[in-house]
Amino acid sequence: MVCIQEEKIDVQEILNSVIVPEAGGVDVFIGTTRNHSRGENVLALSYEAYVPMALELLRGIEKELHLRWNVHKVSIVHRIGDVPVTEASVVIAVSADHRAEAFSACRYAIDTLKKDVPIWKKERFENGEVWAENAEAKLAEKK
Amino acid sequence: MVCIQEEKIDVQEILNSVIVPEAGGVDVFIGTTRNHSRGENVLALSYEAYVPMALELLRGIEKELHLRWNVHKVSIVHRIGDVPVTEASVVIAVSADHRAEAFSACRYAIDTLKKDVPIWKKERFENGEVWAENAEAKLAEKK
Amino acid sequence: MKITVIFFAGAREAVGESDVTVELHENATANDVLDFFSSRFGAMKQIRPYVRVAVNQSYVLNDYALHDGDEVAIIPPVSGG
Amino acid sequence: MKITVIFFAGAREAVGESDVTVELHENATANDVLDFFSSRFGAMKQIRPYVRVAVNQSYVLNDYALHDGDEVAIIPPVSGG
Repeated sequence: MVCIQEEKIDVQEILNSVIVPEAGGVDVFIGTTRNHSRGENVLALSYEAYVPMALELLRGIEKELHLRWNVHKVSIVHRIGDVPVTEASVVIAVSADHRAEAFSACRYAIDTLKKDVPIWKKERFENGEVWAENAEAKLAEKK
Repeated sequence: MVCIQEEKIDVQEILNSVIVPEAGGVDVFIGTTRNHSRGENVLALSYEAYVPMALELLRGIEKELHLRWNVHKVSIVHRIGDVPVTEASVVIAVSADHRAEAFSACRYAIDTLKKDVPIWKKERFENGEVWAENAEAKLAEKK
Repeated sequence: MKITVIFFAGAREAVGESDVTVELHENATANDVLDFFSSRFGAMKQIRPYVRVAVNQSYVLNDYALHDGDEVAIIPPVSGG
Repeated sequence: MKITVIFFAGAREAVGESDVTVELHENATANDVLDFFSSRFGAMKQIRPYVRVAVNQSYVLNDYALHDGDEVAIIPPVSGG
Protein backbone atom coordinates (compact mmCIF):
# COMPACT_ATOMS: atom_id res chain seq x y z
CA MET A 1 0.00 0.00 0.00
CA VAL A 2 1.31 3.44 -0.90
CA CYS A 3 -0.24 6.77 0.00
CA ILE A 4 0.39 10.50 -0.10
CA GLN A 5 -1.74 12.37 2.39
CA GLU A 6 -2.13 15.71 4.12
CA GLU A 7 -3.36 14.16 7.36
CA LYS A 8 -1.06 13.23 10.20
CA ILE A 9 0.36 9.71 9.69
CA ASP A 10 -1.03 7.02 11.99
CA VAL A 11 1.89 4.61 12.53
CA GLN A 12 -0.21 1.96 14.27
CA GLU A 13 -2.55 1.81 11.30
CA ILE A 14 0.41 1.26 8.97
CA LEU A 15 1.74 -1.49 11.23
CA ASN A 16 -1.63 -3.20 11.18
CA SER A 17 -1.52 -3.14 7.39
CA VAL A 18 1.79 -5.06 7.20
CA ILE A 19 1.63 -7.49 10.11
CA VAL A 20 0.40 -10.87 8.90
CA PRO A 21 0.34 -14.20 10.77
CA GLU A 22 3.12 -15.57 8.54
CA ALA A 23 5.57 -12.74 9.21
CA GLY A 24 8.21 -12.89 11.92
CA GLY A 25 9.63 -9.41 11.71
CA VAL A 26 8.69 -5.90 10.67
CA ASP A 27 11.10 -3.05 10.07
CA VAL A 28 9.70 0.46 10.12
CA PHE A 29 11.48 3.64 9.12
CA ILE A 30 10.01 6.92 10.30
CA GLY A 31 11.34 10.21 8.98
CA THR A 32 10.56 13.08 11.33
CA THR A 33 11.04 16.75 10.71
CA ARG A 34 13.97 18.24 12.53
CA ASN A 35 14.20 21.53 14.34
CA HIS A 36 17.53 22.41 12.73
CA SER A 37 19.09 22.44 9.29
CA ARG A 38 22.12 24.18 7.81
CA GLY A 39 22.99 25.30 11.33
CA GLU A 40 19.79 27.28 11.76
CA ASN A 41 16.52 26.78 13.58
CA VAL A 42 13.73 25.54 11.38
CA LEU A 43 10.48 27.36 12.13
CA ALA A 44 8.24 25.43 9.76
CA LEU A 45 8.40 22.77 7.09
CA SER A 46 6.15 22.19 4.17
CA TYR A 47 6.12 19.38 1.61
CA GLU A 48 4.74 19.35 -1.91
CA ALA A 49 4.60 16.48 -4.39
CA TYR A 50 3.99 15.79 -8.05
CA VAL A 51 1.33 13.46 -6.72
CA PRO A 52 0.47 11.13 -9.63
CA MET A 53 4.14 10.58 -10.54
CA ALA A 54 5.16 10.21 -6.89
CA LEU A 55 2.47 7.57 -6.36
CA GLU A 56 3.58 5.76 -9.50
CA LEU A 57 7.20 5.70 -8.28
CA LEU A 58 6.15 4.56 -4.80
CA ARG A 59 4.16 1.71 -6.36
CA GLY A 60 7.31 0.88 -8.35
CA ILE A 61 9.37 0.73 -5.14
CA GLU A 62 6.76 -1.51 -3.51
CA LYS A 63 6.87 -3.86 -6.52
CA GLU A 64 10.68 -3.88 -6.54
CA LEU A 65 10.82 -4.85 -2.86
CA HIS A 66 8.60 -7.84 -3.59
CA LEU A 67 10.81 -8.86 -6.50
CA ARG A 68 14.15 -8.47 -4.76
CA TRP A 69 13.37 -9.61 -1.22
CA ASN A 70 11.15 -12.21 0.32
CA VAL A 71 8.81 -9.71 1.95
CA HIS A 72 5.15 -10.15 2.90
CA LYS A 73 3.72 -6.62 2.92
CA VAL A 74 4.99 -3.12 2.23
CA SER A 75 3.44 0.21 3.23
CA ILE A 76 4.86 3.57 2.22
CA VAL A 77 3.08 6.72 3.35
CA HIS A 78 4.34 10.26 2.74
CA ARG A 79 2.72 13.36 4.18
CA ILE A 80 2.52 16.65 2.27
CA GLY A 81 1.60 20.16 3.37
CA ASP A 82 2.87 21.54 6.69
CA VAL A 83 4.57 19.00 8.93
CA PRO A 84 5.34 20.27 12.44
CA VAL A 85 8.67 19.41 14.06
CA THR A 86 8.73 15.83 15.56
CA GLU A 87 5.82 14.70 13.39
CA ALA A 88 6.40 12.05 10.73
CA SER A 89 6.83 13.13 7.12
CA VAL A 90 7.29 9.55 5.91
CA VAL A 91 6.68 6.06 7.27
CA ILE A 92 7.85 2.89 5.53
CA ALA A 93 6.96 -0.51 6.98
CA VAL A 94 8.06 -3.90 5.63
CA SER A 95 7.13 -7.31 7.01
CA ALA A 96 9.13 -10.44 6.23
CA ASP A 97 9.76 -13.94 7.49
CA HIS A 98 13.28 -12.96 8.47
CA ARG A 99 14.46 -9.68 9.86
CA ALA A 100 17.49 -9.37 7.57
CA GLU A 101 15.14 -9.03 4.61
CA ALA A 102 12.85 -6.58 6.38
CA PHE A 103 15.84 -4.35 7.26
CA SER A 104 17.41 -4.45 3.78
CA ALA A 105 14.17 -3.88 1.92
CA CYS A 106 13.11 -1.01 4.19
CA ARG A 107 16.50 0.66 3.83
CA TYR A 108 16.38 0.31 0.06
CA ALA A 109 12.89 1.83 -0.01
CA ILE A 110 13.81 5.00 1.89
CA ASP A 111 17.08 5.39 -0.04
CA THR A 112 15.22 5.16 -3.36
CA LEU A 113 12.43 7.45 -2.20
CA LYS A 114 14.96 10.12 -1.21
CA LYS A 115 16.75 9.84 -4.54
CA ASP A 116 13.92 9.72 -7.05
CA VAL A 117 10.41 10.36 -5.79
CA PRO A 118 9.20 13.87 -6.81
CA ILE A 119 8.50 15.34 -3.39
CA TRP A 120 10.03 18.57 -2.15
CA LYS A 121 10.47 20.10 1.26
CA LYS A 122 10.61 23.82 1.92
CA GLU A 123 12.36 24.88 5.11
CA ARG A 124 11.42 28.21 6.65
CA PHE A 125 14.03 29.93 8.85
CA GLU A 126 13.96 33.24 10.68
CA ASN A 127 15.77 34.91 7.77
CA GLY A 128 14.06 33.34 4.80
CA GLU A 129 13.17 30.02 3.27
CA VAL A 130 14.81 27.47 1.04
CA TRP A 131 13.94 24.34 -0.93
CA ALA A 132 15.90 21.47 0.58
CA GLU A 133 17.76 19.08 -1.71
CA ASN A 134 18.52 15.50 -0.72
CA ALA A 135 22.18 14.56 -1.11
CA GLU A 136 20.95 11.35 -2.78
CA ALA A 137 19.01 13.35 -5.37
CA LYS A 138 22.08 15.36 -6.32
CA LEU A 139 24.07 12.21 -6.95
CA ALA A 140 21.32 10.89 -9.18
CA GLU A 141 21.72 13.78 -11.61
CA LYS A 142 25.30 12.89 -12.38
CA LYS A 143 24.31 9.54 -13.92
CA MET B 1 14.56 3.00 28.09
CA VAL B 2 14.37 -0.77 28.45
CA CYS B 3 11.43 -2.76 29.74
CA ILE B 4 10.17 -6.32 30.16
CA GLN B 5 6.42 -6.46 30.54
CA GLU B 6 3.44 -8.82 30.44
CA GLU B 7 1.12 -6.22 28.91
CA LYS B 8 0.61 -5.83 25.19
CA ILE B 9 3.28 -3.52 23.73
CA ASP B 10 2.10 -0.06 22.67
CA VAL B 11 4.26 0.86 19.67
CA GLN B 12 3.08 4.47 19.52
CA GLU B 13 4.15 4.99 23.12
CA ILE B 14 7.62 3.65 22.31
CA LEU B 15 7.86 5.93 19.28
CA ASN B 16 6.92 8.90 21.42
CA SER B 17 9.75 7.98 23.78
CA VAL B 18 12.43 8.13 21.07
CA ILE B 19 11.29 10.96 18.78
CA VAL B 20 13.06 14.18 19.72
CA PRO B 21 13.13 17.50 17.85
CA GLU B 22 16.82 16.96 16.94
CA ALA B 23 16.30 13.55 15.32
CA GLY B 24 15.71 13.11 11.62
CA GLY B 25 15.08 9.38 11.45
CA VAL B 26 13.78 6.54 13.56
CA ASP B 27 14.19 2.86 12.81
CA VAL B 28 11.88 0.46 14.57
CA PHE B 29 12.09 -3.33 14.61
CA ILE B 30 9.01 -5.27 15.63
CA GLY B 31 9.21 -9.00 16.22
CA THR B 32 5.80 -10.62 15.90
CA THR B 33 4.86 -14.18 16.74
CA ARG B 34 4.34 -16.37 13.74
CA ASN B 35 1.66 -18.95 13.13
CA HIS B 36 4.14 -21.56 11.92
CA SER B 37 7.47 -23.03 13.02
CA ARG B 38 9.33 -26.21 12.10
CA GLY B 39 6.69 -26.80 9.43
CA GLU B 40 3.86 -27.00 11.95
CA ASN B 41 1.06 -24.71 13.05
CA VAL B 42 1.81 -22.86 16.25
CA LEU B 43 -1.22 -22.83 18.57
CA ALA B 44 0.26 -20.67 21.30
CA LEU B 45 3.48 -19.00 22.33
CA SER B 46 4.76 -18.11 25.72
CA TYR B 47 7.88 -16.22 26.79
CA GLU B 48 9.76 -16.34 30.05
CA ALA B 49 12.80 -14.32 31.11
CA TYR B 50 15.49 -14.24 33.77
CA VAL B 51 14.18 -10.74 34.38
CA PRO B 52 16.94 -8.96 36.35
CA MET B 53 19.72 -10.32 34.14
CA ALA B 54 17.72 -9.67 30.95
CA LEU B 55 17.13 -6.04 32.00
CA GLU B 56 20.83 -5.66 32.81
CA LEU B 57 21.80 -6.96 29.36
CA LEU B 58 19.20 -4.75 27.64
CA ARG B 59 20.61 -1.73 29.48
CA GLY B 60 24.04 -2.84 28.27
CA ILE B 61 22.80 -2.94 24.66
CA GLU B 62 21.27 0.52 25.05
CA LYS B 63 24.59 1.84 26.38
CA GLU B 64 26.57 0.17 23.58
CA LEU B 65 24.34 1.74 20.93
CA HIS B 66 25.08 5.17 22.36
CA LEU B 67 28.82 4.44 22.39
CA ARG B 68 29.09 2.99 18.90
CA TRP B 69 26.57 5.08 16.95
CA ASN B 70 25.47 8.67 17.03
CA VAL B 71 21.97 7.91 18.27
CA HIS B 72 19.60 10.11 20.24
CA LYS B 73 17.29 7.70 22.03
CA VAL B 74 16.87 3.95 22.31
CA SER B 75 13.87 1.98 23.54
CA ILE B 76 13.83 -1.81 23.87
CA VAL B 77 10.68 -3.50 25.15
CA HIS B 78 10.19 -7.28 25.38
CA ARG B 79 6.94 -8.92 26.31
CA ILE B 80 6.76 -12.10 28.41
CA GLY B 81 3.92 -14.51 29.14
CA ASP B 82 1.50 -15.55 26.39
CA VAL B 83 1.85 -13.62 23.13
CA PRO B 84 -0.90 -14.32 20.59
CA VAL B 85 -0.01 -14.70 16.90
CA THR B 86 0.51 -11.30 15.13
CA GLU B 87 1.14 -9.47 18.41
CA ALA B 88 4.57 -8.02 19.11
CA SER B 89 6.96 -9.93 21.35
CA VAL B 90 9.67 -7.30 21.02
CA VAL B 91 9.92 -3.69 19.84
CA ILE B 92 13.22 -1.83 19.41
CA ALA B 93 13.21 1.84 18.38
CA VAL B 94 16.27 3.98 17.71
CA SER B 95 16.30 7.66 16.76
CA ALA B 96 19.29 9.32 15.12
CA ASP B 97 20.26 12.35 13.07
CA HIS B 98 20.88 10.15 10.06
CA ARG B 99 18.99 7.06 9.02
CA ALA B 100 22.10 4.95 8.34
CA GLU B 101 22.93 5.06 12.04
CA ALA B 102 19.36 4.34 13.11
CA PHE B 103 19.24 1.26 10.85
CA SER B 104 22.66 -0.11 11.90
CA ALA B 105 22.11 0.45 15.60
CA CYS B 106 18.62 -1.08 15.55
CA ARG B 107 19.88 -4.11 13.65
CA TYR B 108 22.74 -4.59 16.09
CA ALA B 109 20.33 -4.37 19.03
CA ILE B 110 17.99 -7.11 17.81
CA ASP B 111 20.92 -9.33 16.74
CA THR B 112 22.50 -9.02 20.19
CA LEU B 113 19.20 -9.51 21.99
CA LYS B 114 18.58 -12.75 20.07
CA LYS B 115 22.07 -14.01 20.83
CA ASP B 116 22.52 -13.20 24.50
CA VAL B 117 19.52 -11.91 26.43
CA PRO B 118 18.09 -14.62 28.73
CA ILE B 119 14.56 -14.85 27.37
CA TRP B 120 12.98 -18.07 26.15
CA LYS B 121 10.00 -18.87 23.96
CA LYS B 122 7.94 -22.03 24.25
CA GLU B 123 6.01 -23.04 21.15
CA ARG B 124 2.92 -25.18 21.58
CA PHE B 125 1.86 -27.37 18.63
CA GLU B 126 -0.99 -29.83 18.22
CA ASN B 127 1.35 -32.69 19.13
CA GLY B 128 3.35 -31.20 21.96
CA GLU B 129 5.49 -28.27 22.87
CA VAL B 130 9.11 -27.26 22.54
CA TRP B 131 11.52 -24.59 23.76
CA ALA B 132 12.67 -22.64 20.72
CA GLU B 133 16.38 -21.88 20.31
CA ASN B 134 17.63 -18.92 18.32
CA ALA B 135 20.21 -19.81 15.68
CA GLU B 136 22.23 -16.83 16.95
CA ALA B 137 22.27 -18.27 20.48
CA LYS B 138 23.64 -21.60 19.27
CA LEU B 139 26.50 -19.86 17.51
CA ALA B 140 27.35 -17.98 20.66
CA GLU B 141 28.09 -21.19 22.55
CA LYS B 142 30.87 -22.15 20.22
CA LYS B 143 32.99 -19.15 21.22
CA MET C 1 3.05 20.68 -31.49
CA LYS C 2 1.56 21.70 -28.18
CA ILE C 3 2.86 20.45 -24.87
CA THR C 4 2.03 21.25 -21.27
CA VAL C 5 4.96 22.02 -19.00
CA ILE C 6 4.51 21.80 -15.24
CA PHE C 7 6.92 23.19 -12.67
CA PHE C 8 7.60 22.20 -9.10
CA ALA C 9 9.33 23.70 -6.07
CA GLY C 10 12.25 25.96 -7.08
CA ALA C 11 11.44 25.59 -10.78
CA ARG C 12 7.92 26.89 -10.21
CA GLU C 13 9.30 29.88 -8.35
CA ALA C 14 11.88 30.49 -11.10
CA VAL C 15 9.19 30.66 -13.78
CA GLY C 16 6.42 32.14 -11.65
CA GLU C 17 3.86 29.67 -12.98
CA SER C 18 2.91 26.12 -12.04
CA ASP C 19 2.01 25.13 -15.59
CA VAL C 20 2.37 26.61 -19.05
CA THR C 21 1.30 25.38 -22.49
CA VAL C 22 3.88 25.97 -25.21
CA GLU C 23 3.95 25.52 -28.95
CA LEU C 24 7.16 23.77 -30.09
CA HIS C 25 8.50 22.74 -33.50
CA GLU C 26 8.14 19.11 -34.63
CA ASN C 27 11.03 16.91 -33.39
CA ALA C 28 11.40 19.03 -30.25
CA THR C 29 13.12 17.29 -27.32
CA ALA C 30 13.04 17.69 -23.56
CA ASN C 31 16.17 19.78 -24.02
CA ASP C 32 14.27 22.27 -26.17
CA VAL C 33 11.79 22.79 -23.36
CA LEU C 34 14.67 23.57 -20.98
CA ASP C 35 16.14 25.96 -23.59
CA PHE C 36 12.79 27.67 -24.02
CA PHE C 37 12.40 28.54 -20.33
CA SER C 38 16.09 29.10 -19.56
CA SER C 39 16.26 31.78 -22.25
CA ARG C 40 13.25 33.58 -20.77
CA PHE C 41 13.91 33.22 -17.02
CA GLY C 42 17.32 33.87 -15.46
CA ALA C 43 16.45 31.85 -12.34
CA MET C 44 15.52 28.89 -14.54
CA LYS C 45 18.84 29.13 -16.35
CA GLN C 46 20.62 29.00 -12.98
CA ILE C 47 18.96 25.78 -11.82
CA ARG C 48 18.92 24.12 -15.24
CA PRO C 49 22.05 21.97 -14.60
CA TYR C 50 20.32 20.42 -11.61
CA VAL C 51 16.81 19.68 -12.85
CA ARG C 52 15.53 16.39 -14.25
CA VAL C 53 12.74 16.11 -16.80
CA ALA C 54 9.78 13.73 -16.64
CA VAL C 55 7.44 13.13 -19.54
CA ASN C 56 4.02 11.75 -18.76
CA GLN C 57 5.23 10.97 -15.24
CA SER C 58 8.40 9.06 -16.13
CA TYR C 59 11.93 10.42 -15.97
CA VAL C 60 13.50 10.83 -19.42
CA LEU C 61 16.92 11.81 -20.75
CA ASN C 62 17.21 15.32 -22.14
CA ASP C 63 17.31 14.12 -25.77
CA TYR C 64 13.88 12.46 -25.40
CA ALA C 65 11.70 13.28 -28.43
CA LEU C 66 8.39 14.85 -27.40
CA HIS C 67 4.96 14.22 -28.87
CA ASP C 68 1.97 16.46 -29.22
CA GLY C 69 0.00 16.56 -25.98
CA ASP C 70 2.86 15.37 -23.73
CA GLU C 71 2.96 16.48 -20.11
CA VAL C 72 6.52 17.62 -19.37
CA ALA C 73 7.49 18.12 -15.73
CA ILE C 74 10.52 20.11 -14.59
CA ILE C 75 11.82 18.33 -11.50
CA PRO C 76 14.37 20.10 -9.27
CA PRO C 77 16.46 17.93 -6.92
CA VAL C 78 13.92 16.16 -4.72
CA SER C 79 13.84 16.42 -0.94
CA GLY C 80 11.23 13.94 0.17
CA GLY C 81 11.67 11.63 3.13
CA MET D 1 30.06 -23.09 50.58
CA LYS D 2 26.41 -22.60 49.79
CA ILE D 3 25.22 -21.38 46.42
CA THR D 4 21.78 -20.94 44.90
CA VAL D 5 21.27 -22.43 41.47
CA ILE D 6 18.38 -21.23 39.33
CA PHE D 7 17.10 -22.97 36.21
CA PHE D 8 15.26 -21.65 33.19
CA ALA D 9 13.23 -23.08 30.33
CA GLY D 10 14.48 -26.55 29.31
CA ALA D 11 16.95 -26.67 32.22
CA ARG D 12 14.14 -26.09 34.71
CA GLU D 13 12.16 -28.91 33.15
CA ALA D 14 15.24 -31.18 33.17
CA VAL D 15 15.75 -30.71 36.89
CA GLY D 16 12.11 -30.30 37.88
CA GLU D 17 12.89 -27.28 40.07
CA SER D 18 13.28 -23.59 39.39
CA ASP D 19 15.87 -23.09 42.12
CA VAL D 20 17.94 -25.26 44.42
CA THR D 21 20.46 -24.44 47.12
CA VAL D 22 23.52 -26.69 47.10
CA GLU D 23 26.52 -27.14 49.35
CA LEU D 24 29.76 -27.30 47.35
CA HIS D 25 33.43 -27.75 48.33
CA GLU D 26 35.69 -24.69 48.51
CA ASN D 27 37.24 -23.80 45.11
CA ALA D 28 34.16 -25.11 43.31
CA THR D 29 33.67 -23.76 39.79
CA ALA D 30 30.68 -23.27 37.50
CA ASN D 31 31.70 -26.59 35.98
CA ASP D 32 31.21 -28.35 39.30
CA VAL D 33 27.63 -27.10 39.42
CA LEU D 34 27.00 -28.53 35.97
CA ASP D 35 28.62 -31.84 37.08
CA PHE D 36 26.46 -31.92 40.18
CA PHE D 37 23.17 -31.68 38.30
CA SER D 38 24.22 -33.67 35.21
CA SER D 39 25.11 -36.65 37.39
CA ARG D 40 21.68 -36.56 39.05
CA PHE D 41 19.41 -35.72 36.08
CA GLY D 42 19.71 -37.50 32.72
CA ALA D 43 17.87 -34.69 30.92
CA MET D 44 20.32 -32.17 32.35
CA LYS D 45 23.26 -34.27 31.14
CA GLN D 46 21.74 -34.21 27.63
CA ILE D 47 21.46 -30.42 27.39
CA ARG D 48 24.70 -29.68 29.25
CA PRO D 49 26.79 -29.10 26.08
CA TYR D 50 24.39 -26.32 25.08
CA VAL D 51 23.85 -24.38 28.30
CA ARG D 52 25.67 -21.24 29.42
CA VAL D 53 26.25 -20.29 33.04
CA ALA D 54 25.68 -16.89 34.60
CA VAL D 55 26.90 -15.93 38.05
CA ASN D 56 25.17 -13.03 39.76
CA GLN D 57 23.56 -12.14 36.41
CA SER D 58 26.69 -12.10 34.24
CA TYR D 59 27.77 -14.82 31.85
CA VAL D 60 30.92 -16.63 33.01
CA LEU D 61 33.19 -19.29 31.56
CA ASN D 62 32.81 -22.77 33.00
CA ASP D 63 36.05 -22.54 35.00
CA TYR D 64 34.77 -19.49 36.92
CA ALA D 65 35.55 -19.88 40.66
CA LEU D 66 32.41 -19.54 42.78
CA HIS D 67 32.01 -17.76 46.08
CA ASP D 68 29.73 -18.43 49.01
CA GLY D 69 26.29 -16.95 48.38
CA ASP D 70 26.64 -16.72 44.58
CA GLU D 71 23.54 -16.97 42.44
CA VAL D 72 24.30 -19.36 39.59
CA ALA D 73 21.89 -19.47 36.66
CA ILE D 74 21.73 -22.30 34.14
CA ILE D 75 20.88 -20.67 30.79
CA PRO D 76 19.77 -22.89 27.90
CA PRO D 77 20.07 -21.42 24.36
CA VAL D 78 17.95 -18.29 24.43
CA SER D 79 15.01 -17.66 22.10
CA GLY D 80 13.94 -14.09 22.77
CA GLY D 81 13.03 -11.66 20.05
